[in-house]
Amino acid sequence: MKKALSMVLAAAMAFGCVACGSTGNSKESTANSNTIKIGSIGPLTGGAAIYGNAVKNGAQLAVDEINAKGGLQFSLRVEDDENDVEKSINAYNSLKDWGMQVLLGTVTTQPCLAVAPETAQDNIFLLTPSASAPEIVAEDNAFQVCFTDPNLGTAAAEYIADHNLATKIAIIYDSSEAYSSGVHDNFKQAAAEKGLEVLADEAFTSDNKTDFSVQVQKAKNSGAELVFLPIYYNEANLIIQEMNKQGYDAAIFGCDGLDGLLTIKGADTSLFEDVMLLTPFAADSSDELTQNFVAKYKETYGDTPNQFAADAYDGVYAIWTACEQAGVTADMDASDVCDKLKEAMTQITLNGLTGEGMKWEASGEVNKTPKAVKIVNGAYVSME
Amino acid sequence: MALLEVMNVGIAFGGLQAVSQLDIKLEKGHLYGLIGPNGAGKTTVFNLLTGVYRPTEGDIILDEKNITGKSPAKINQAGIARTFQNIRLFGEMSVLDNVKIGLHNQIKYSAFTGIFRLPGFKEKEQEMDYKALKLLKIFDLDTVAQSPASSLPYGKQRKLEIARALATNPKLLLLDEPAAGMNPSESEELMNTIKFVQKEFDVAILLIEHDMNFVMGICEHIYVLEYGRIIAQGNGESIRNNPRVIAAYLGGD
Amino acid sequence: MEFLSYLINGISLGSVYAIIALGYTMVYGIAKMLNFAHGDVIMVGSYLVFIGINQMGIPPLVAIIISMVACTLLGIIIERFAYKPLRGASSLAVLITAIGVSYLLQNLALLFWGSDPKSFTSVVTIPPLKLANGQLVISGETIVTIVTSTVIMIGLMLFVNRTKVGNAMLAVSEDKGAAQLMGINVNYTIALTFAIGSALAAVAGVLLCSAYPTLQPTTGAMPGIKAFTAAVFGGIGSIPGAMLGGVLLGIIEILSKAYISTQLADAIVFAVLIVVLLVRPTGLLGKKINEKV
Amino acid sequence: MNAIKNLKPSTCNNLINYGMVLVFYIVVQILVNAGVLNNSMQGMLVPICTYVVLAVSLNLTVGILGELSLGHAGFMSVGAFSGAIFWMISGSQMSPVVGFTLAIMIGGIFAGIFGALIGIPVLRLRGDYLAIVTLAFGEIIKNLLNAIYVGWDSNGFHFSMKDVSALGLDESGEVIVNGAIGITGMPKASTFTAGTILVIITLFVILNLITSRAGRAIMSIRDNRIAAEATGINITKYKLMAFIISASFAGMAGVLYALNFSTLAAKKFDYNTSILVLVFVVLGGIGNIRGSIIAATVLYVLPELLRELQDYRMLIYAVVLIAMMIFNQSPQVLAWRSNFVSKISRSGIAARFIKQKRQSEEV
Repeated sequence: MKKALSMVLAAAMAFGCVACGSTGNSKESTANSNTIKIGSIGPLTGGAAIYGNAVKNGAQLAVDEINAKGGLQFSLRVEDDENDVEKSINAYNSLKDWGMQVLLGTVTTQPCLAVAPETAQDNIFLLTPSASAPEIVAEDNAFQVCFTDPNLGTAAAEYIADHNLATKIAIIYDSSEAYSSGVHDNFKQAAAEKGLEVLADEAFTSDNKTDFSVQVQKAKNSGAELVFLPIYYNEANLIIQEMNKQGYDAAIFGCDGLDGLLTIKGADTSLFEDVMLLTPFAADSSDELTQNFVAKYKETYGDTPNQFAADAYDGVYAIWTACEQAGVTADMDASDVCDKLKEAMTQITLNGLTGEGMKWEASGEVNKTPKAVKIVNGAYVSME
Repeated sequence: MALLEVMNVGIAFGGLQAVSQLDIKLEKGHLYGLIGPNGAGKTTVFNLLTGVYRPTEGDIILDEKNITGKSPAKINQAGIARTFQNIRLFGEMSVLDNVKIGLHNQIKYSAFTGIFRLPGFKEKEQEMDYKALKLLKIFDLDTVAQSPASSLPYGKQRKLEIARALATNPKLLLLDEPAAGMNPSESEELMNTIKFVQKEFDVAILLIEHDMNFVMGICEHIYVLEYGRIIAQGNGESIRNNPRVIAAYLGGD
Repeated sequence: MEFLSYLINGISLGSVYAIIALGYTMVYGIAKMLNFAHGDVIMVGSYLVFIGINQMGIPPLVAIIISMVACTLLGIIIERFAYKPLRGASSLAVLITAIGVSYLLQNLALLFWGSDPKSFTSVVTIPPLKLANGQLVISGETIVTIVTSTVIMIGLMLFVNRTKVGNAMLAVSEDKGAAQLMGINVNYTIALTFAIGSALAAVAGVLLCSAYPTLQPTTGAMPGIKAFTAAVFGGIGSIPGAMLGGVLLGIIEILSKAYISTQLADAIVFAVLIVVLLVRPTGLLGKKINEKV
Repeated sequence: MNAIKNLKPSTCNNLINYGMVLVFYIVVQILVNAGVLNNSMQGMLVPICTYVVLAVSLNLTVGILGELSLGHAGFMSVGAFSGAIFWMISGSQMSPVVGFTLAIMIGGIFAGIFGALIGIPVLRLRGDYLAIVTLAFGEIIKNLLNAIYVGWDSNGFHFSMKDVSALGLDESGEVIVNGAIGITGMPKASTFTAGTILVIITLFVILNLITSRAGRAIMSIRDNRIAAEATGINITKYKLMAFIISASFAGMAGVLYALNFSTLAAKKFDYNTSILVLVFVVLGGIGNIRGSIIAATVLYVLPELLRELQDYRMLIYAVVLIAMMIFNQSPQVLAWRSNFVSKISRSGIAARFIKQKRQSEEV
């Protein structure tokens, strides 16, 4: 028995070694001279895995569609970074070894802040689907598909003020998340300018994001009429349930991070009625592009896509459009591709899932306006 | 003035009075025995003398200095070294290093000197090695100086403990059952070694031992402990014939 | 009134910690190992209940029982293949292996069930208790969690102290070798401990996810650490200590969130733990260890 | 004379450790210059140095002092942040060598101070209780760093626990640490050469410590605390010494790590990182410094090599980790292994081989 056990273990170790050994082989087999290699980096495991996997799936759908068209061919490789700076740099280096010509990523903000300077140094084109800090696009090789945090925060405050949704406001945000605290800071500033009163400003951290009883109670006691949630939908779900439990009936306003609420498996969506959010993408939007995408996504991955998947899908199409525009071919090296793409990016217009007629500034920011939607009968309804 | 004076020392654990009214007087350079039936509190006396336990009453004076309530390390530095009933060696370290730890407070250099190998390091280390090996030789352990302490046979481990204790240059050496688990010939040999050590190092020795031949064989003065009290003291002959001692050992009253 | 309300929230959170800590302390008390994978067994148990109720439409109670059985089996399998070979090795080796098991369970869950968070539907149907004109609300989940953890605590204490098997466990925890000599099957006893601990994990998982209805492969990690802290707080190995530690930890966490800072709540909780251990080095109800010299 | 001869094995052992590091360094340099080493490997060089320093320094606490610490990442983060803040303010304007060296020293000193602050009260706890306190300490540090805002302007430092606007910086001011987002836009400074030098310094200090008077005192506490006390060892002093040295090297490793990336956030320094380093120490062999070096290198590279497995990567890593623990630590497997080895050596070919070897040695 002891021997048998040891053999099993030895076999497991051997498998590990074989796995290592296989690295070299498959690298060569993926090398194909007439495809452009798009690398992507995001958390595929760990606490933030949902975002990385959505990007992976969304991007893969777009790549498959483009490849089916004939013409310019893409091959996509997504590496895991566990939402960690160090692993993200490792993933980036690994993609460089693979021969990556364009980087679609990284998915999360913190790693992207570290990877972006590397790409600038290597002159590799970077288009992040979802990392939203403005510092990411500081260099001219970097572009974003999503909104930047200041944009969203300001837009949210203005929308609330201009449409007289409320004047007494409570904020609950994730202070350990760059996206959330970025939107929060800008919202607060804009709210002050617009004469909105922030009565409660409560933070939580990524280590302590299951119990929201205190934050909700403080918001409730402050008498705020509207709770602003610049956070992701999973925590929002918990907060909304807690509000319901405490019988706190305030309006809820969020940003694109809330998109996905309706897709949470097992959630009681009746609680999400009247939640308002600023989002560029709505999975049940009626336009043909979105419906096609959602149907395909569901068919392939058995899931409703969220905004990350949509951003990634648009990202791949943006790269494709820019490549066509600039006449990029697969035999160019990454640096040449980058030079061509960064010029072409500012010239293209993209009708994507996350915006009609998207254009990019030379600064790297995308020019699109967030749409305000409200959840009515379990579906998004445009507010204006 | 005696080397060690224990005056009216007692200790209670919760409600249990383990040792009480302990009076012991040890003179420089002599050999003493501490005997008594199992559970009489002999090891507790050692623990009191070496600071493992803090006495709840009384005073312990070593060489005119009051050491009552001092930490074990301080008491060792003041001049009391001991061995343990259940051997406590530094098992993963070599035999030589065990003794060198005993020399820790005898030959000193700073950690800084050690890390950067400053002048003095080499001489001090060599001095330590020399002294340690000399000690090991007395106990016939110099041939195994580099082996891990835990690999030694039982008898040698006991000897190594004594060597380590001696290395701290004590005025008083406490030996807790040094001959436990030894056969008569080993026991005999150890007896001779202890006598030799006592003369060579001019150290007072107090030992706990169950082997009466051993105790009677080397101890000049014997204390008998029962229920945490000294019930008799004197030379071997007087103890052997003391009716209270006989009663204590035979269990009669 | 506000304070009372926070206090109730604290007890509610604390009772969830307590029920996880009971499993921790049980395994530590008997097998003398820190089972860092306990939080992940909780996660697996919760997924099983979620799938049972939401995807297969099984009645909640049946789903919970199935999940308990499955977790028990899982606990036995983990013990058999990962921990038992290391019996006799250093406790650190076992600790690292437990961490390996924790990674393994998380990544298996990721593969099987995906990374998207599930919203757990509370299995509790008891209506919330409203006091003082509805200003104080005690949720049904809180009531059920407190009652369940108290029942489990008492049950475990009776089991360990009053039954033959329980006494065998105590014997094993004191001295494995001696227990073996007394005719106790040590391997069986330790496996049984894991079985019980894992069954408790399934219950804890259901209650955790009913109170805080979200479910991801990493759901068990942080509550696991907190519950471990709670168990140490109360004196690890002590069954009532785990309960006390859990509840106190929950109260401290909520009160520091409410009156000091929501961001620094964890820091405060851990700081209190350090202070408690400095004053009472073996936790609130832990046994004092006297080394024999 | 005899004594000096006897000392040799440990000196020899130490030389092997340094040699191993130097050979690795030289081989890597040759490969880099020949253009053979891929980006992925090159990118891992500085982190490998970081983790080697971390593992070796943690081994001082766990293996040599014999106390379990689960908060090593906490000391690492103290060093990382203090070094990086210095680097942001003035270090990067100095000459690279001076600025970097100062940053490393500052990181080491601050981490050492924290080591003393935490060590003085808690080192009287033992075993699992000490472990949980170090874990708690690591979490506290992370939590505080997550909520701290640091700015710098003509008036000097500004701190806040609230947000950036509470810093009240004047026009010349810049935000250095922005709460949970941490430090961004940092000029990178760490190189493999610097990392290797730090590894060698760490080895030098820790190996020399172990083979000196103080090191023996530390090990005696591990082997038998009560006997050490009875032999006159000042337990508190030497426990604290080991703990502080361990912490300050963790701090230096933190600086090396921080300056290898352009951003630095507190999130990285959670108990997972502490445990990762502990895994290196345990798998390399508790108290075995060379084992720590090798385990840190191999286990750091392993998950990167497993990238090819995509979704199964971390799963396989977990299985390999468990398997390696059992293979290296299980009493039964160890017995089976030694049995197996002796069986082989008893079999004909091996026996002949050994005989031949012996003969050739005799000649």
